[in-house]
Amino acid sequence: MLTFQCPYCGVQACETELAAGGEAHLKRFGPGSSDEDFEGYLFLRPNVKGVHFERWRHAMGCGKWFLAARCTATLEVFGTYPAQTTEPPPEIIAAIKARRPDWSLS
Amino acid sequence: MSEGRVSALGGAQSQGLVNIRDIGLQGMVSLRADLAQAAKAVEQVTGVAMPAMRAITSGKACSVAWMSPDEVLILCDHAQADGMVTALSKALAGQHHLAVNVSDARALFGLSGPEGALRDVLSKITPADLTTLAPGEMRRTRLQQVAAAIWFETEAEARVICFRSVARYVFDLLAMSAHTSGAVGHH
Amino acid sequence: MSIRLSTGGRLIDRSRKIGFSFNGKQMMAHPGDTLASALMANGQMIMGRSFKYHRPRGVVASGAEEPNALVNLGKGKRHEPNQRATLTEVFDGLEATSQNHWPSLNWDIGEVNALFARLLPAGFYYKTFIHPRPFWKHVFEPFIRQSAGLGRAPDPRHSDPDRYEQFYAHADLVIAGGGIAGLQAALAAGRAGLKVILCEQSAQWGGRAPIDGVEIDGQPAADWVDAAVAELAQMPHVDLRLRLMAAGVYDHGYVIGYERLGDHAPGQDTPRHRLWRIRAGRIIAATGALERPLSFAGNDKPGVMLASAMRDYVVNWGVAPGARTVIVTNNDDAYRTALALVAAGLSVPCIVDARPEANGPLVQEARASGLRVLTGMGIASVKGLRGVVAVQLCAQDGAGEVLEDVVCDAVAMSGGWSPVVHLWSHCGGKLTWDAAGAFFRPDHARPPTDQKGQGFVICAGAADGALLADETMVNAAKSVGRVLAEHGKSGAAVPVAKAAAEAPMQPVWVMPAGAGVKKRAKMWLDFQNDVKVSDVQLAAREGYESVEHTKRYTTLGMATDQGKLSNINGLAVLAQALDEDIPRVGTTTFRPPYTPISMGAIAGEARGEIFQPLRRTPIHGWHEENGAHWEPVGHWRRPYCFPKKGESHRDAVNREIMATRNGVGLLDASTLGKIIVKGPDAGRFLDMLYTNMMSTLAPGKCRYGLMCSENGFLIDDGVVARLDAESFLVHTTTGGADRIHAHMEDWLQCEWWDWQVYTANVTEQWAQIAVVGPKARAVLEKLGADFDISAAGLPFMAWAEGKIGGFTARAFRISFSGELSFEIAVPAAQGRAFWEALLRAGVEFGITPYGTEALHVMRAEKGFIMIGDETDGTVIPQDLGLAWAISKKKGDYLGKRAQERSHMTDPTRWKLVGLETLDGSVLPDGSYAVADGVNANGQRNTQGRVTSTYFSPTLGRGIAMGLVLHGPDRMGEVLDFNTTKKDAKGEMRMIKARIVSPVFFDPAGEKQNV
Amino acid sequence: MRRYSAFAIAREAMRHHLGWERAWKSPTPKAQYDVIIVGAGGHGLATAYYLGKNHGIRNVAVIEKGWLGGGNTGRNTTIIRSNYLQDPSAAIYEKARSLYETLSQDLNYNVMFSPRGVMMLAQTEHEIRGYQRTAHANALQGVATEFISPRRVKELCPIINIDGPRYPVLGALWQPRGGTARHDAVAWGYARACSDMGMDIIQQTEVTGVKREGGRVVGVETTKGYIGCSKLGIVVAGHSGVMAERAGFRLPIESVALQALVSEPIKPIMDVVVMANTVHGYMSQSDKGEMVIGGGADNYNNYTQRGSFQHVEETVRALIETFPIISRLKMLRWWGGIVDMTGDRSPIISKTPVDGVFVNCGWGTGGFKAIPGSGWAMAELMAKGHSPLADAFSLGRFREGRFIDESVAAGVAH
Ligand SMILES: Cc1cc2nc3c(=O)[nH]c(=O)nc-3n(C[C@H](O)[C@H](O)[C@H](O)COP(=O)(O)OP(=O)(O)OC[C@H]3O[C@@H](n4cnc5c(N)ncnc54)[C@H](O)[C@@H]3O)c2cc1C
Ligand SMILES: NC(=O)c1ccc[n+]([C@@H]2O[C@H](COP(=O)([O-])OP(=O)(O)OC[C@H]3O[C@@H](n4cnc5c(N)ncnc54)[C@H](O)[C@@H]3O)[C@@H](O)[C@H]2O)c1
Ligand SMILES: Cc1cc2nc3c(=O)[nH]c(=O)nc-3n(C[C@H](O)[C@H](O)[C@H](O)COP(=O)(O)O)c2cc1C
Ligand SMILES: [Zn+2]
Repeated sequence: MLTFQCPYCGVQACETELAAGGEAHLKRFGPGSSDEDFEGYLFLRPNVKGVHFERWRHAMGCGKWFLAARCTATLEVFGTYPAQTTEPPPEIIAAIKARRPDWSLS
Repeated sequence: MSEGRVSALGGAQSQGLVNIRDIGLQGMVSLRADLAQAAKAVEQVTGVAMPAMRAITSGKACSVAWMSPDEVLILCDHAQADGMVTALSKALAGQHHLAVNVSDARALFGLSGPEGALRDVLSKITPADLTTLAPGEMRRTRLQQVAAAIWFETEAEARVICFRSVARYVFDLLAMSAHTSGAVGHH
Repeated sequence: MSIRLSTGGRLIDRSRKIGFSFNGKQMMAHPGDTLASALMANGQMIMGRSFKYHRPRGVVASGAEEPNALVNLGKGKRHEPNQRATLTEVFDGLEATSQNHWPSLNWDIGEVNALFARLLPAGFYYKTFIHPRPFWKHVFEPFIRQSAGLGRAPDPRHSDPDRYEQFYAHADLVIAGGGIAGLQAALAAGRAGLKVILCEQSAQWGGRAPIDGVEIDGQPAADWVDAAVAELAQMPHVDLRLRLMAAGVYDHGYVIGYERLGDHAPGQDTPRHRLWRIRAGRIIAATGALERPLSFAGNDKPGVMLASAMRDYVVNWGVAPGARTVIVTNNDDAYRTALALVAAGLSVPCIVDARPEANGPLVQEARASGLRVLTGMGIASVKGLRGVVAVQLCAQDGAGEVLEDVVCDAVAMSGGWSPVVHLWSHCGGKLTWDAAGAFFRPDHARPPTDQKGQGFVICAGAADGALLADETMVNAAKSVGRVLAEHGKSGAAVPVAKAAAEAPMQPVWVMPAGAGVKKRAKMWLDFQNDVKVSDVQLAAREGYESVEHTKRYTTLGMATDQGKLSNINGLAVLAQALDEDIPRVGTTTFRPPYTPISMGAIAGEARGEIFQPLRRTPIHGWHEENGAHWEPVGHWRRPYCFPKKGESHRDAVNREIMATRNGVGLLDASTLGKIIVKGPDAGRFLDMLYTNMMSTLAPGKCRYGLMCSENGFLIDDGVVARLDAESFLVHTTTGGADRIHAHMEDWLQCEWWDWQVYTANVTEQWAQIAVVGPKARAVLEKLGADFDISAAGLPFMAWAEGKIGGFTARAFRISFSGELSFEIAVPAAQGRAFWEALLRAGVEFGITPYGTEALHVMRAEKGFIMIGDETDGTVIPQDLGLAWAISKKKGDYLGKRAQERSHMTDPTRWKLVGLETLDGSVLPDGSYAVADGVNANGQRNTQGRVTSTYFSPTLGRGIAMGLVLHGPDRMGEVLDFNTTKKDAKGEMRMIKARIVSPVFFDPAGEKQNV
Repeated sequence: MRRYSAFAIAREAMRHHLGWERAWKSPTPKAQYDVIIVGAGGHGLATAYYLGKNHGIRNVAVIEKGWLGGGNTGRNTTIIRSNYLQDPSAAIYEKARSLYETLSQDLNYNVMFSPRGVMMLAQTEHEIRGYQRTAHANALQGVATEFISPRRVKELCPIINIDGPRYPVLGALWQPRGGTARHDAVAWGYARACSDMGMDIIQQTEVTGVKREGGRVVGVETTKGYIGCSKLGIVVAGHSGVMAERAGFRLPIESVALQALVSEPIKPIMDVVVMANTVHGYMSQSDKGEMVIGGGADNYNNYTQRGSFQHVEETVRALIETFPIISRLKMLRWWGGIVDMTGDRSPIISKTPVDGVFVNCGWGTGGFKAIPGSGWAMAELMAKGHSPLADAFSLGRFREGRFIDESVAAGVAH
């Protein structure tokens, strides 16, 4: 039963107030992209057992999408941040490294 | 013509640990905009200062509730809502925004009773932490299976907004939670 | 025979009597009794039958760990099986019956299973019943099923008459367990100002200490407990709850609690159970420890009981299972039972202690009071059929040669204690083996971790392995101190608890140690599931070596007590059989709930009317009053048709269609999604969302559009109206309103966040009513509109706003039926009034409300697709002849790239066509067009399928749409469609249908464009 | 290996059961195998079994990081049916179902296949149409199903409330020879048969790396050292993503928790398996008497074998609505498993970008029923490079857009 702090409205939201949205920071490939890139964008997932960047929507709340860094093996949450980013911000990376010294952004 | 205007439950009431009533027609305008930029216009039209995050502030005729970083909900007289939309659009001319009358899309309930009972009854159906919810703050959350917003007007009076189509569900949920033999005594 | 003692019983009120019945026999109890103590007081020692061998069983424990004394409780609608007698508080009029036997508790045919016990070792069913094949389903399985299963279910004709509810709470600290450890932790945390919930599963505070003669701060434990509870009750930020069990611990500090409000007080109209959903900062599990049985031959006989339980019955309820009790133990604590029995005037012929020596203070006290203490000894067997008549003693380290028979009618056994680590373990807390105490206790270095990666469950007191009262208190102080430190607070002075010191225990896993195979086949580990020492050893022998394999092969620990008594003994036996260390063998997984909780509580209030939200349109009430036959559509309920008295649904639909086609019909279309999309980039955004071009739509006009997922499949369709230069009103399907709004916000917030677009879902702001048919305009004219609604002023695919009949309205000239049609939106608060105004105005035109089925048939007659019928998540617009709605000019839209993939451009994709049976009949729903031959897997080849099929009253015959291989190129061809019926020869019956245009009615659109 | 029979039990009973042999050996790994299968769940063990039985490949090791059968095979709700809509699905599930019919005899191990019948309730007009479509498809696929009336539903399962106020039962898709089997026994029976063929089942050994030379697999690193192989089958369900990464490629898979629960055992009240997809719940009664109930899946990535409460809540609500009788039963135990969900919710049985490495995964919430058929197809694919049952389930379909989407008719896939 996860909780996340919504970075938009500050509420510590219960999982039941949120909707999960899969992996974060996917780069969209549209017309003109190769079959490989398109398949990768739409389907292929690292599905890591460990640090995972993902999307959540505060659906039963402010309605905003936000991103989270979470460990899929322990369910620890390293931090949440706005969806309007193309990569994890430095403070999130630092928070992860503080807890998982061996981890690096691949 | 206001002929045949009815609120979702036509003023239904229920008595129990707390009393629950359909407040009736309530004007509501949803405004989406850059709130900082829109603050002046909002104050000018509603007479209420732009609320801070999660706050609901009230003036003489209106209340303004913070809904999200780019949305407020203005509560006003039902008959005034359309005028409010026009006034906002005028005041915000040139600024990207969306003002729309949503009065009839919602239902508004009033809950009155002892403070502890109010919080207990609501806590049977919402995961939000009501212990810390003070008057002046609005919490958007869920009431069991549907979305809703809750706030306390005073310690003895709470408000619940939900969508019109599920008004009956929310009313029934509240009424059952307020059943006199279901006191909790937690808050 | 068990008896009520003339003195003692701290929990019962001897001044009052209440009546209850067991198997129809009237009995008396005192308030404060549990069903178990009350039955014993009435001389009823046998309370149930075991699962596999149907052995007669008495109560062995006094709490949640009880495996034997399970009864059916209540009758009729309120019947409940498998209720633990030890947890059931007796109330006046309680009715209980015993279970899992036939014909009676005392004489059970199933007992013959026990005679064949040797043929029924662990896992025997995997090795037999293999031949002949049909016998498994028809003979063996029904037999096994009948003899398994314990209690009987309630009467299926009734639903549960009780009420249930949930409660969400938030606390800094949840403390599970109201023994001295839990109380002390609560005091410390409460005094420090933390928000605390202290819950105790039973009906009284104090746990074991008041029974065990513990002193705290110089006063009897019971007094200290009373004072502690009184102080806590004064603290507003501490919530004290009896009868509330912490059932499970979940990630991020979530606790599920199970509060029993009505079980002990039926008739008070309270909710029966309340499910607590608590978000806790920290959880202290002060859940105590459970005593373990000893494994000796005949240890399952009625009258053999845990030593602590026997003490509980004597001290708490003033009942004793027998007059002469032999104590058998491997530790000092059981001596307390001996002393308590003696103090109650009962006889203890001897204490059999498996340890070579026993000299602790309690032992000395026992000796001093004249009790016979035999060390290095064990029980070789228990004699007696339906109870205990004697025990045979032997040397613990021998093979079981009988040294002496001791006449007795009860046995109190103690194999040591195991901390209750369930709550620690539910979320992954790890355990460590404590060799001195021979138990697993929490490994503090590996706690379950929360959202911050911090340990969030802390065991306190006996649950942390601090069994002796003085240690318990010190441990509890330390445990709560860790929580307080996190809040920057420190604990208060630690109360000093005093109890008699104890000499070390000595693990005894099998008694006697050298018992032969025959004896081991009579030593029960899991009482309820009839798992014996020999079964675990068999599992090990056969290679089911993992403790998890052993569990599943033997069913050890899988009964309703979840192995609270048996797990540690079982895995110790397994470790011995494998010649492994116990910690290497490890435990099975602890899973919630701690003890079973009712399904009713889990579902909470969600039953009957509020099982799910039922969404109602503003006109719902009218439909209800006018006899609508409903159809669920998502959480909405829409009228399927409005049958008149005596009219079939089919006839009603046909009537509604004909009335609409020939006159005017009325449809409540309020459920259609309505989303405003506004901003400088709104057009650009809609161009990405729809396959066709929306930015070019002129204000005042409407356009039909298709939306695809990024994966290319059609997900929604609907009409877009341009409101003004910057604003569009998007109509979606009923199911699409929330989904498509979320889809828009997703793309706007997460991909195109620099685009200036706002959306608002205004679906429920408007009641929308379709006025449809050749006389539609006449009805509106009758009502009176203050804007031009003429064919020229408001042409097909335009919209306008103004007043109609005095109602503020928007009128959209769109048609899903092929008729002249106005979809009119008015504010929801006036929806019903407007609907009724239309009905009044339409009387002279024969206006007829119609439902979803008429809507579907009419759209099919026109060849319009329906999301969910023509589409199913695998269909792309190109399949549906909708290429005209796919812009070739746009460089991009959601789904465009996906539609370029090889399979999506494959010319052999099935395409939409109309279908007409040769005989005019209606094709079956979902029928397939067969093709010649079979595929590589032997399946009949196909070349198409029916997507929608109806009887058209307009045309007087069946019409259908379908997807067919090269369909549009095969007009006029006849295909065979399958049915699920067989002909006389046993062959699948086929129906012939011709491929035709999907537009069956008014192909030129003459009726709608007027 | 000595055979199991009633006679064998009687014989051993005379000896107090001291004479039973091990069901499977506990070997030390050899240096090199023809085939290594990673994962001793049902699918991995069945693959090994049919490699030996159908293709004579017996120099095989099955490597398991925990205890065999301890993954999803040991924690599923045991529903077996083949009333699938799409041809490739119906083919492989029906193959599996028909193999289940004789599996106890084939393996000489009673897996308690119980063809008691599976019904999927139709509670909306839309569901009726969906199931009628499936019935028509099944008729052509050789799968015996039938669309039945509410009255027949009530006859087959009297405890259903067919007049539920909210979603009355409008009919059902009925597969009379669907049913259940004893899940653990399926794994154990295959393991015993594999061991008997001389294959090595190596438990408590994790495969930690895949060694490749020139784009081809040559062996695996394990927690017990390096082991060579010519072909590698990755059959690790919820851990497919993790193993794929070790083998150097990505899969269209996400791992999520799926939950299940059992009630306390009661006397038989239900002889069939019922799935109610509109309200999201399904239930059957085990031979021991528990009501076996499937909960929903989380929709976020999770490797903990624990799930979230609301899914169980939703399921139990749904089932009380459908079977009011269970309101007063108690939940005994509740657990989770990590299931592997693909982009189209259908499985993958395929070659991979690495030569000699094959993958079988993506069974998600519904692969127990497929075990024999999947093992059959995977063995054929690994032995011959091609299998008609597996062809449609290749990885290439995601690139081509050739999805096998079952959710279109039924919604769920258990
Ligand atoms: C709650 C639940 C209910 C379900 N209900 C049904 C149902 O009713 N009907 C149905 O048909 N299906 C059902 N399923 C799905 C079904 O259980 C699975 O699809 C099926 O069991 C998968 O089998 P498997 O052999 O592929 O995987 P598993 O049984 O999970 O086996 C995979 C094995 O691989 C091992 N492994 C992983 N990584 C490594 C490594 N690196 N090295 C060595 N070994 C490794 C694991 O330990 C595991 O033992 C359900 C699943 C769950 C969780
Ligand atoms: N001498 C021995 O060998 C020995 C052994 C064990 C215990 N003890 C005695 O036991 C006492 C230990 O005190 P303690 O407070 O640690 O334990 P306790 O057993 O006295 O109290 C634990 C309490 O927790 C409750 N509980 C258990 N699980 C629960 C749950 N999930 N939810 C709610 N309540 C739950 C129990 O009903 C009980 O009242 C001391 O008096 C000690 O002397 C002695
Ligand atoms: C079909 C089925 C029936 C089960 N019946 C029982 C049961 O009667 N008693 C029990 O304790 N557990 C039962 N379980 C649950 C298992 O004990 C166990 O929780 C599950 O296999 C998951 O393993 P884990 O909890 O060890 O992780 C059953 C599981 C399944 C799949
Ligand atoms: Zn938020």
